[in-house]
Amino acid sequence: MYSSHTATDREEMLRAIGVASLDDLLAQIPGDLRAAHFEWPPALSEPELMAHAHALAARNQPLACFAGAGAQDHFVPAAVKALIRRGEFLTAYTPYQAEASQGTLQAIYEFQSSICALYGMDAANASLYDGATALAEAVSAAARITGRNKILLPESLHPEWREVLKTYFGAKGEPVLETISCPTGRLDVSAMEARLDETVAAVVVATPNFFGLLEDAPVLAERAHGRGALVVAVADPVSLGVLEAPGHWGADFAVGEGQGLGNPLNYGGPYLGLLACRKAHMRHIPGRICGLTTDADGRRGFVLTLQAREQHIRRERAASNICSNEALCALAATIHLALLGPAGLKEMAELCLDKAHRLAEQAAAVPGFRLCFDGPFFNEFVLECPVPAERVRRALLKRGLLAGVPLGRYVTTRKHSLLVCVTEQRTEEECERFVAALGDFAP
Amino acid sequence: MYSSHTATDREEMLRAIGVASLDDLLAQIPGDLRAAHFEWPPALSEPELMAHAHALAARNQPLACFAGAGAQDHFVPAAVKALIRRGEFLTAYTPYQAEASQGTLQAIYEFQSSICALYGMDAANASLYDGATALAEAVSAAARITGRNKILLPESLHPEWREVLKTYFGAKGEPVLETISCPTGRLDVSAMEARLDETVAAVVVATPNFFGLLEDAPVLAERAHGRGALVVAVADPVSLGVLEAPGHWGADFAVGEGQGLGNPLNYGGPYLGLLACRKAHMRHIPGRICGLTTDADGRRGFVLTLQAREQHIRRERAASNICSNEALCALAATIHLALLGPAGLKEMAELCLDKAHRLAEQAAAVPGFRLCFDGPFFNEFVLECPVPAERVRRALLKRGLLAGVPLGRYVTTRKHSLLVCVTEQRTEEECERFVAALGDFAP
Amino acid sequence: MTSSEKLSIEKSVPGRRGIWFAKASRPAADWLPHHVLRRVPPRLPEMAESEVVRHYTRLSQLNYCLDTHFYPLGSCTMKHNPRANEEVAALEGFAAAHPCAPETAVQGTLEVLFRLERLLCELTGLAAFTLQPAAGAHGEFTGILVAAAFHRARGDRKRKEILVADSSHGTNPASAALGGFAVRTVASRADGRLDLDALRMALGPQTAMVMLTVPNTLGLFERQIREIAEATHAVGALLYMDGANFNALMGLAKPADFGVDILHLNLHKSFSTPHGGGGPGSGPVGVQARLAKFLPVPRVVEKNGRFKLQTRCPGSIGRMRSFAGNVGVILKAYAYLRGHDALRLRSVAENAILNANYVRARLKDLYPAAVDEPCLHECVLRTEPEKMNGLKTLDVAKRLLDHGFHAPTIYFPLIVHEALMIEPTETETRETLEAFVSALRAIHAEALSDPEKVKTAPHDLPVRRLDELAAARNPNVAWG
Amino acid sequence: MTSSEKLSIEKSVPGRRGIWFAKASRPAADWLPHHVLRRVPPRLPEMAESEVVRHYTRLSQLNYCLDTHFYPLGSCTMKHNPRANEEVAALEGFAAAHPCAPETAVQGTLEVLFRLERLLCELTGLAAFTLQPAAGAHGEFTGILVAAAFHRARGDRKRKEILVADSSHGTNPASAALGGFAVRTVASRADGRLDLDALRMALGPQTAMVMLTVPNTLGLFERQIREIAEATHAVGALLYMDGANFNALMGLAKPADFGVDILHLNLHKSFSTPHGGGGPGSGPVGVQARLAKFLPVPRVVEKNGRFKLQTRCPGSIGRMRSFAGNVGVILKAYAYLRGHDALRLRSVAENAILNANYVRARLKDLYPAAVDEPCLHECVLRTEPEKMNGLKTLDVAKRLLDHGFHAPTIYFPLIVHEALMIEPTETETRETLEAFVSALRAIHAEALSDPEKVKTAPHDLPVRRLDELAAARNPNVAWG
Ligand SMILES: Cc1ncc(COP(=O)(O)O)c(C=O)c1O
Ligand SMILES: Cc1ncc(COP(=O)(O)O)c(C=O)c1O
Repeated sequence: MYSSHTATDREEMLRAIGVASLDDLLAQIPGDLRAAHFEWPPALSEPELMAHAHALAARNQPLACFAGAGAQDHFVPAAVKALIRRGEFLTAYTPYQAEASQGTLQAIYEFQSSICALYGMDAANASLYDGATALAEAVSAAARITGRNKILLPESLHPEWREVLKTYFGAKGEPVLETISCPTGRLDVSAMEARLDETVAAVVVATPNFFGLLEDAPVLAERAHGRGALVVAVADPVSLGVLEAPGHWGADFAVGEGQGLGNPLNYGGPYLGLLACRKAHMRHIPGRICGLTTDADGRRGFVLTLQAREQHIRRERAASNICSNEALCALAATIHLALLGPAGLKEMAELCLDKAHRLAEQAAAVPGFRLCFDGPFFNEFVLECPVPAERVRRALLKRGLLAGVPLGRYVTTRKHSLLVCVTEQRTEEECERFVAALGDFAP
Repeated sequence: MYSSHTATDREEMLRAIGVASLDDLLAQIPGDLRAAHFEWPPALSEPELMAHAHALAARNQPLACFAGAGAQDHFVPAAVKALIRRGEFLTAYTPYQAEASQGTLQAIYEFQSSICALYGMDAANASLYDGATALAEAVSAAARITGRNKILLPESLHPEWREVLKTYFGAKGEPVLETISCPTGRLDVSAMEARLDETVAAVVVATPNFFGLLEDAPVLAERAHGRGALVVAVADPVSLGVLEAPGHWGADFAVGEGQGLGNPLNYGGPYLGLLACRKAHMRHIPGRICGLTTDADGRRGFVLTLQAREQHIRRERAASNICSNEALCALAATIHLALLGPAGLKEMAELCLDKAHRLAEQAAAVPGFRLCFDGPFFNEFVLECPVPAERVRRALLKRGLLAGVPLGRYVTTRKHSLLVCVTEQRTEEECERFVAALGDFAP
Repeated sequence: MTSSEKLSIEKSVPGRRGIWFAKASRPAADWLPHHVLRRVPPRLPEMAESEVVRHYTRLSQLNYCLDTHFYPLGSCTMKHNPRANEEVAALEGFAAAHPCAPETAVQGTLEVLFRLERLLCELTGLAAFTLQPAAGAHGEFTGILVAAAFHRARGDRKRKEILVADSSHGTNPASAALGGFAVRTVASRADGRLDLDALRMALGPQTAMVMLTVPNTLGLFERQIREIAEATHAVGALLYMDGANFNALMGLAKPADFGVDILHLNLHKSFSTPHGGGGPGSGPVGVQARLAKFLPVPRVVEKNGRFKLQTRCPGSIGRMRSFAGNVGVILKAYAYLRGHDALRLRSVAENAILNANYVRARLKDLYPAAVDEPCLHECVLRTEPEKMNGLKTLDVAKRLLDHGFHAPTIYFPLIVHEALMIEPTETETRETLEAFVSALRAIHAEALSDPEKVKTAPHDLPVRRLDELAAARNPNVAWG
Repeated sequence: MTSSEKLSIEKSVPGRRGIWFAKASRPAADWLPHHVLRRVPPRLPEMAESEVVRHYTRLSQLNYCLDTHFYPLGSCTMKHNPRANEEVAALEGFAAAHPCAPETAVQGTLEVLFRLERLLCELTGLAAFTLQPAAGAHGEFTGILVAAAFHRARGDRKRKEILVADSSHGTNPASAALGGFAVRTVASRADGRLDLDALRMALGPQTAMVMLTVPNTLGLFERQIREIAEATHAVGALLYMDGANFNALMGLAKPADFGVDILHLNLHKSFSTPHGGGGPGSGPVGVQARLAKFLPVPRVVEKNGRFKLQTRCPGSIGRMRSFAGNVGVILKAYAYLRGHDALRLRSVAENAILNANYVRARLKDLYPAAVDEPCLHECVLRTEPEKMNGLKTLDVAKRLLDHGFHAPTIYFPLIVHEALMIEPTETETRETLEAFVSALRAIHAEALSDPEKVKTAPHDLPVRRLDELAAARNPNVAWG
């Protein structure tokens, strides 16, 4: 039972309030606005509920996951799960009363610091909804900062993220989004330069990009800066265990999907929007930010800060409308990064890289299959299949493998392309099964 | 990594200790007693370990459990699991420093109180290893208290518990165990009276007994007392939601297997030995006992008490050798009982009772099957099968049902008897499947 | 027993490790060109697992939380988070599902999404729901884009304005602005309700939507909501209901009956999913039938007992985020709702209302109510500095922490001076409420007898009052 | 932030419920005769789930624990409990297995039992292990019954005596007595080791077994263990090793090589399973080949990759408890061991020894070591009341709590006056040890500057010193 009142409680409380019945308290809701009837299933007791939930969960097929495309099957250490489910973290609200929330606040500070360290940036916020909305916020900040109105989006950006940006800015009509096509799977420097003019607020550079490929980021950044545009990097935080940090190759903002840091796949959410930037832009980013300060006795403490950017102070003039964010997912990432340290993160990233490259080699060696694109990649690659990728996926599903994401889902001309992702979780045996299953399609 | 020292740590610490190498610290272990080689598998990283564990766990077959015999598949509420895994409970030691352990101590006090309430007794300890060893301890206390040397054990007691008592007292040769046969499945009053003499320290009365049947406990207790013997009750705590408490029908000691209160089956352990008694016997029971007291400021607090009974004070003259017990399982039971309250426990017990009786009726209606014994029972019953019970179990296993425990395992003459248990967890559908499967054996 | 804790990075010792992995067969340099490789490793803490566990366990203990403290935060509905919900959401079958898995492989999850949408439709009377929004504000933004699409679809491009109440939550105007709308604020009357005349004045052909919070942030029902809806519809605008306070209406009323066109709910409030120190949340949006086609993609649909995700929905505003929503949160809300029947649902609202009125009745002599009439799920009281030695709401709030209670929401809604906004929720017992009342009464007495004590509170927490100005002036937001 | 908490029963309100079930089709009275039904319901608390969660969460916060505090309890090996272990043991496949399930249905669990036995054999050099004992003392009792069975099997019925060291843990003599043996205590020498001459004097045809703790409770290795074994075996007795301190030998030495016949290990100490506030534990017993047949039933056996439980084992002492053992604990120890290779195992012992010696070296000027030589996994120091204004070990221990450390084990082993028995374990960092050292040094200084402060400690805990005498004099052990 979730409500705790007994009939006696209710009576005595009504008496203390000085009304005869609960209806007296409801008087302000006009009678004709009350609902007489709800079509509702019988209440399940907790044992029944758990049985029901188990039955539903069992209708999901357990699969060895070779799918990525913005959500990756990374290992979540037991300590992460154990710590984030502590009631003191799980059931606290946003730390409005700082003195009673130092635990949450310090953890946010550590989160911001870890994200800055990863991305090579100076400031980060306490999290946003997910990678896609984080990109929308960053792009929007870039437009505000530069006073310019155009955003260049490479085709090599996750197509659904581009869709989210379209949704976010479509109604308002600004900033204007311009897509640069990437026939080689990567953003071509001259193709970008051709679009760079003084109306461009920012260029988005995703690396690894949607196809898993690494962009020529330093050059792209240099050229964009040359025309006064800001550079918004999109980067998988796990990849930064081996890849150069956006802050080090010249990005002004960096965003990413943080799910892979300690958060399960959960069919798409809750995930973790990461956003970091250079110091100069700190007052333009959205969302909660935790800052270090001192208390009345001079002791160190933490508070939510720079609130003048936020909706509860600035209302329609706020930097964003965000209020609740993904704090607990951010905490999971913080704890995971503390467990990993630089060496663990590198080890994890190297495993992803290594396993992906080995599988790519083996898969491309199966007659009829080849890699779609040239160029360095991290742990995702596009496999060109001799048959529609959807068929390959279906066949592998029967063997307990989620083979990847068919790109026909996003681009009608890419029906034979399969986006494959390999994380540290995939075993030798699973990879072998994958390759063996491809053999069935060899001509 | 579980050890935290780096190479630098080790060097600097050795320097602080004033030795040149770790070997200097090991000098006291003669070189020829050191082991040069261990045949050991490679270390598994946490992801590999979890994969290994998942693979092993998957080799256990998921089954709808109709087996009891001292371990029952009761529902464990989510709140119980969430609370007992809190580090503050999970990773604390026995509360030797009371001031730093008030949480554990108060929880033990609440446990003792709840167990007393359930069994209708005045005192209880902080838990023993399991029901069987709790019985051994109670019987042993009874012998000490009465100065008598014989224990009467009905055949209707769990045969494995009887075996444990034999092991416990066999080497020492006392107290002497005498088994009373129970051809009707219940302890016959006159059969007991026939054995009652002035050497009998205690009569054990299990109700519900091993066959699920309820004994004529008040009468048995009255007769035993009449001859100066103590009565040690064995009772499933869940059954006490509907059945009269041992303390109310005259038992002097009550023991039970507490697993069903918030603890999973775990293939047999850790379980929870319950032991409660009347006030007069409090100083004779083994194990930790928590008592209420006050601190230097007169505030209420809790301590381990009556320690003069225990091994660390009394050594070879202690009431028992027990030291570590089953504290966390006791905490699970405490929390579960707080969630249940008297009404919830009754509801749960009534469900067990009701479902068991319905299944018994239906099973006994299948041609060839019948109930082995007459008489009232709680949630276990013995089903007499037209074929060896082992065959019935094997057939139902194929349908995902653990049909029960074939009694041939314990008594060679009972090869056709199947001990069936039904808890609140078994669904209508599972019971129907059970009955339908029996149909295959109808002549 | 803990009072402060070093930063993780301050505990870092080079070479320590909390987790390790099997070695890769080849190092990164074997697979990638040198110039893409990271030169300087990120400055992350190096700690053993034991230290990480101890660090975050101790940090957690520096928090108040619902599991330890009454948390009467107005507008936040900090109700008990049933533990079964957590277990449901953590089931491996749900947690391991990849969002791009084919529908055949995730029927269990899709069924939950579908069923929860239907339950929310029934609860609100609306025709269709999307579970995609990640929080309340995200839901508002979604609703605003739906409204924009609706008007656009009718070729009506002049509706550039959204009206919000002056008592509204800050996310309402912020979301409207994000959608490209001009925001116009409509005043409330002295009785805390929207001024219908003022609204009528403000409404016009430029009005795209009116955003109303029901019950509003004073815990009061907009009695004239039918009239508001009519006036709004009369000018061709839509009526949006901020349903973050839905706890007060659960099982009692269906907003569709009020004339509401679009609404969002906060699963992390009214539907018992935990707040996690700031999230994740989930802010489903429901709409009347004529607006359903504008809802974001993907949409969950059912056909012959099989569930599918539809991504090609003509008219849809598009994607609001990646994938289908905060499924982990959605599962918890679904579990919560299935633990209720219609009667229990209604008692959620009833007991929430009872509790708020109880607190109000027991305190209003010392802390007058902003509006003197029974409230619904929360009450807004005021601190009167002139009767409390000049002490303000902030002081009372901080002192409450010493008394073992989380403070209520303060200084909101903006239209109430020195507001103390108290939402007890239905899961608190009378004993807790009474203890809270006693604490607030005791603080009132302390204000007279020992104002300094109150002014300098908190005293018994890990830190004393923190310097927020200094934090904002010289922001230190990362260890660098 | 919590300082005390009412009892659950004091929070009880009639009619409240924390969990409910579907209704039974018929009430109990329909199935059972009236006289067996319970008349008075048990006096259990009636609380909502929210209250239960809050109650036990708050209670938990009144505890020190390993996850928050350094816990240098000598003889208890409070090492970090890796969280992966917990996850392994909680896997549904393991947790849901019924102990009477047929072996075909529980191959996974049986394989773990089998493999852990093999690993323990390799670690100790012994031939066979039983995992049945529920704790260390239970293991001792098992070993003693094995010894009794061994002598009995040879027709040797005169061995009525077991010899234990005066420094032994109380469970040793208690277990021996439980097995029906007379207990004779053998003195230790000034260097903390068993007096071999005294042992020789005590040994005789009446000796069934010698029980030795290795390393002993002073943290010292019995250098003459080979001689002890020889002398013991020479009179036909067996040598038992209390292996609760096995952490010091992990991966370093195999007790079988010492001449040990029977030994128990404490999984809840050396093998990192958590202590749970007092249990559950697990105390596997290993024996030399000639004793294997006496081990309790059931035994796990393997044949062609299939695992079985054997219950009919001629010679076995029988059953020590119901079912196969504390499987939930066993799983955690198995997980722990599989995280190590031989090198890592050895570093467990090495770092444990390093840490103990570090503490010893840094403190022995103020708290002299009971024996002045390097120790193994723990060190026993002494408080010198005469140099500390008369303050005793108890005072120092209580004051340590104020300094944020759990106290060491005190007044044990019994042969050391004012003993402070410190076992840091290998999972503590140097920084933690150093902080602990500083605290003990500071207390020494406080003893001189402000003895009253130390004598009346603790001051900063939920309660001050508790009256143990009153508790024992008028026991109140249940709310009644
Ligand atoms: C009335 C009201 N509307 C909207 C919101 C915004 O919801 P969220 O924080 O989930 O974005 C809140 C939450 O604080 C609220 O109280
Ligand atoms: C040396 C020694 N032997 C035996 C034991 C008894 O172990 P248990 O508490 O598991 O029964 C202990 C535990 O305290 C011990 O330290």
